[in-house]
Amino acid sequence: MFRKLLIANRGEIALRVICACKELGIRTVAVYSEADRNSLHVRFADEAICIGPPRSSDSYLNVPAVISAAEIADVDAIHPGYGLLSENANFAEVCRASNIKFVGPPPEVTRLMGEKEKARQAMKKAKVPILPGSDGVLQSEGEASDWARSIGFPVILKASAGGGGRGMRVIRSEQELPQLFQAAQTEAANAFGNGDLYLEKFIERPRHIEFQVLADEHGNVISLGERECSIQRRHQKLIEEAPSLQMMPKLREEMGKTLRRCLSAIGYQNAGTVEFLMDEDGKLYFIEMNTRIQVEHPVTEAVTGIDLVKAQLRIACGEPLSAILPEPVSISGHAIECRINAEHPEKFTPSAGRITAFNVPGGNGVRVDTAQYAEGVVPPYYDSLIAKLIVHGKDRAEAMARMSRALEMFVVEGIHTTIPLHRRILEDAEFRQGSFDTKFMERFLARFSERSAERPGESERERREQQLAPG
Amino acid sequence: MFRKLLIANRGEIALRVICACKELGIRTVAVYSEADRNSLHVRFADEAICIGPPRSSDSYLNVPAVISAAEIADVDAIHPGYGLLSENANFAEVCRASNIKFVGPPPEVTRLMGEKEKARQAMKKAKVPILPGSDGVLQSEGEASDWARSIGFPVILKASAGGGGRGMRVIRSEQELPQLFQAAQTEAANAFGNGDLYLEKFIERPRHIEFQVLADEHGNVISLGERECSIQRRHQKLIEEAPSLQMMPKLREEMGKTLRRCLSAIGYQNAGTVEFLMDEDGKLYFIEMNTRIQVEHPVTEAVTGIDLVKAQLRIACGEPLSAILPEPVSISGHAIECRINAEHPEKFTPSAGRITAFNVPGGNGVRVDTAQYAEGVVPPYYDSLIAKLIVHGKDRAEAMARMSRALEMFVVEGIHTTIPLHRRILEDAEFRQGSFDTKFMERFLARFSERSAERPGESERERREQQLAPG
Amino acid sequence: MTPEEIQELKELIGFLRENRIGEFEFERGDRKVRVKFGASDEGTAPPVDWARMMQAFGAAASVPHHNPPPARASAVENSASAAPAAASAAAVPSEEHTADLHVVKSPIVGTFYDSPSPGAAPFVKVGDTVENGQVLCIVEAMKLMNEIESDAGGEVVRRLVSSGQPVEYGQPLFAIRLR
Amino acid sequence: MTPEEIQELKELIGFLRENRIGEFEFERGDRKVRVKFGASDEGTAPPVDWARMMQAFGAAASVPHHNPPPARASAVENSASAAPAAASAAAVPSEEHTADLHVVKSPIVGTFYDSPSPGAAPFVKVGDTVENGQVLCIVEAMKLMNEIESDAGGEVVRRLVSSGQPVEYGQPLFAIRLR
Repeated sequence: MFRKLLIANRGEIALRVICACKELGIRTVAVYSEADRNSLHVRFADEAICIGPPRSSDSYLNVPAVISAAEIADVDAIHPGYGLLSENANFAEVCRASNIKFVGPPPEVTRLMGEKEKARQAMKKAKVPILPGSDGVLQSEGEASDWARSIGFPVILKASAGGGGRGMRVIRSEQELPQLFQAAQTEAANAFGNGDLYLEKFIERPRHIEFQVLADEHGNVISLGERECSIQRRHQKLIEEAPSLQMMPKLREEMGKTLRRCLSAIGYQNAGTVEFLMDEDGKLYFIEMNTRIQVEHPVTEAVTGIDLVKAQLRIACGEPLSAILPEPVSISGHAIECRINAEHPEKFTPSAGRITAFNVPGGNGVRVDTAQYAEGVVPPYYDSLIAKLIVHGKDRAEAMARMSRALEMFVVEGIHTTIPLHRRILEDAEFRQGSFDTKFMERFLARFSERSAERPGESERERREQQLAPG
Repeated sequence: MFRKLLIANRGEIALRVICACKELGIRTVAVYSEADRNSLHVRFADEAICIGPPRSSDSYLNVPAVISAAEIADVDAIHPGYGLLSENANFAEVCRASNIKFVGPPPEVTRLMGEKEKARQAMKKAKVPILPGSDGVLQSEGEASDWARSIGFPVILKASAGGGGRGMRVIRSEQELPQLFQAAQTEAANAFGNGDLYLEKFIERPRHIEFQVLADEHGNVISLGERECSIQRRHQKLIEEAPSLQMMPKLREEMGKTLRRCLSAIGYQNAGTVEFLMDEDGKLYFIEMNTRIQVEHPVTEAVTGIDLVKAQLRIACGEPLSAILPEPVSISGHAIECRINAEHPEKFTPSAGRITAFNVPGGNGVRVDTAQYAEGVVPPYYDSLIAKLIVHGKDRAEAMARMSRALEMFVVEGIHTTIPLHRRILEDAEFRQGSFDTKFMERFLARFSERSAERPGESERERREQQLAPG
Repeated sequence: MTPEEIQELKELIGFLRENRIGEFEFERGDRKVRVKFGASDEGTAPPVDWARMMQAFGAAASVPHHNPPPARASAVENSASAAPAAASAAAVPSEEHTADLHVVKSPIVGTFYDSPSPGAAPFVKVGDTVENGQVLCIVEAMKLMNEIESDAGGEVVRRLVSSGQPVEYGQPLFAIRLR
Repeated sequence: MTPEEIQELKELIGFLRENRIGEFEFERGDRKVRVKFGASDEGTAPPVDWARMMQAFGAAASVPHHNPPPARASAVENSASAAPAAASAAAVPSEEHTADLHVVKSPIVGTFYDSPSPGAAPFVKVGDTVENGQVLCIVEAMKLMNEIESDAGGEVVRRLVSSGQPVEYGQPLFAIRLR
């Protein structure tokens, strides 16, 4: 096992890696910006090195500073966490050149997966289903019609140069096509000076489903099942679950085999997440791969009993999967994670500042991953995630009940958090029923503003309750 | 399910019951003494009623006050927690008379199990192994010899009137018996004015092993396996584990069947714990039964995935075990619990006072049950348990590593706690090896004072470290 | 607050006023002082009414354990019907001069009744003069009617709970102006 | 508040008034003071002597981010060999008059060298007078030798790290008495 490891990250994930290292007997080196001097990752690491001023670009994203810290601390390995340098292939290359083990896939694989179209083609080649669409620009309405027929309606036309919805048209039948093609082309030409269009399968109510994989350095790959991440706002996940209610054991097993074959062929190593859209019929379409540990990895840990960060470290040390996971993987119970952000629960404005009271929930089936504490400070320079609240229950009903009571017992004062938002989502009938999709939050927030308009006192009372709550 | 329940307890177990109730949708009523006005069980219950001044005898043990609170709050049921009124059969009877469901066995069963000799005979009748011994007072040296031969050496002679070791003799062979019998008789007569002796099997290095059982109100009983509770100081458990390294699956299964038969015959209901001594050959001998939830129930919850307090409530509502535990019980991984007491870690003197910083560990596989918080007060009136730290890992090695890092990350300032003691126990070779017995703490503390004498600076440094640790 | 603290506070406030401080906060450990003066009064400073100020500061201090912790307030709010009105402590007449008021508290948990039987005249009414040891009310607990006697003599100036209402241990029942 | 504290406070407020401060906050450890003066009392505003004020209040405030949190102290203690001596900030000569001392800090993480090559004479010695922009030392990072220039002119009164020692970002390297 590594003797000493540097964590090139901050916040809860830095502390998460420190916990894993402590359990494996690895000495830890934290790096920190001047804004994080009193952070818990600095507090609990064996050593800590200040690498720059508060701004990420001058500290956590400053490759020479991080590498230099690794060199003066004389570490064997660097764990990049998520975000920051975790998917930066150049950083992984510098680590390699500096003879420091980067805990993650080789830079070549990270680079491949970072180029979306190349990644799509690599997946397609390995028979992983991708969202069907035209091969590049449509030359004519007739070609659009051919593609649409082969893919099946509905399809969506998109402007090659586009964005922001302009030049986009959903086409639900053959008859609509000629007219909508013309309209989209004209709109695209007007908006972007370029009328080029392409076409893709359109999913009305997609779910975001992702598979957690582990790959050792000997060509062995295993899938640890899926996570349901459809509860998002502006592509930011808010709540994640495992398993997905929509996933049949047969499909899970098939996908496991497919991913195993595909990632083995690509030469994938370490932990990774393969993201899919699921259509209304339960079919999956590859979107992209994240070549790092994810924020939401604890829900998979809860239902499989596997410590993913420890697995990452053991893989990076060269251990084979057969040693790390001697027993067959099985999914037991249901887990839910709520991301507690330092944000206003209705306006979503970031809420940096000093935390005056911080009381985390505990008890049966409750896990909290956080680097915050009473009198801790949420600096304005970084992302707003301050804690992850994860619950595990024998089924989704128990997990939801547990999450509700844990949210109720999670007291944060001094800043705004998304706790009240999560409490309302957990009470929402559509969420409870489980038949949601990535458009859920739009509908939920619309419902909420309607309700607030009807009962203007309520959100005020909730806000007051939150403020009143003592430590 | 119950509509509303009163928790006749305080501290972490009161909060534990509140959590279970919240998850089951039961409204909760806390009762509290004037010393506990700012306690978290008061904070998180739906209602709270002050029932008396700080002293337990005037508040938590005051049956009329508790019942009166239950009546004015109009509850369906009372959960007694552990300690306090939990094994008070009279209280259970008053509950019944007041038409309030007592969450526990019927008073008759509690009363039977409360009378140790009757309990022993009931168990013996049901073929549960009890510690073999003479039936009452030995009439002669010859009778002693007969009993000793039938039980097998070593045996121990004890003074019927005795205590404090006087009149006690361990006899390891037939030859020793005549001389030691005379010596014991003389000593007992001198010490107590009564030379009556009785004889029991002597276990040199006993382990304390207990079985968790659940019984519904329809005659069904199930055993959820054992807990290892040999790490005790003066009969106070400090660390508990599940499963026991000494328990073979075959014995566990046999004991499960025996207990099932026995407790069904007795008419046992709700959760209970059957305590045994285990001898060097792995044989078990019944000591006593606790007719309530135990402090250490979370280790069983961790390895079985069963929520014992929720099971208690469902049983008390009349649900059959088949509905509560639809799947076969299986033991997975290993769990350890450390009892964090507000005590000096070396002198064991109670340390009441205001907690100035309280940072609980989190992350994968860590559970904390506590009713304490930063700025909370540990009153001097009650027991010193302020938190239970429970970890779960895939095996004992992972659980120990996890416990060590969790203890390291558990920060309590303002009072003394047993955290430093637990850290040292976790580092102890005998503990790590797992081949200990109920005499472990004596040996450990002796080793520790020797080491301290050799390196006088060490405990000072540890103390200083504890004080330095920030929140 | 102790008399010394009050003296300190007087000096502090005088000093702050002299210097025309608008707001002042001081914190050390668990002690906090925050002072904010009212809208500018140019000119002469009228003497501070200390008694009034003490009341403002110290309603809490006089019966500290009857201030429910913040959360209890909401708990009670959520369950106004059945819970004993722990919050009713707030009903202690803070606007009156509390210095010579004695509060009779419930020695047991139960249900408060103001008269010996339904329809009967109440034991005491506001305005009555009562003796030490005189029965003021009944608190029923476990079907037993417990007569609650006054532990002071004086004029009943306030009854703090209504008949039939549940009361907890230590809950204020009557305010009596001592003779 | 203790009498000493009240005296201090009086002086502080006098000082704030003199300098026509509108609002003032100070915090150190568990002590906090916040003062906000009332609406403008006319008159001219003399310039604030901030340097004096900072000295009065804040040895800590002058290089606040070099105070390691308590835990770091022990972490460093546990790993004295390899960790950059974050605690060495404590070595800044607090007993001297720090007001006219300027601390040159490391702008990068790396290894400190006092001379251009092993065995060569150091760039500067204690007692030397240096110019703004003069090279003081080298910090090696990722095999690159980075010359660190003085950002002030004056006399070198202290070198705060030894050659070959790892340094972190912002770590004090030299104390210079300003001319």
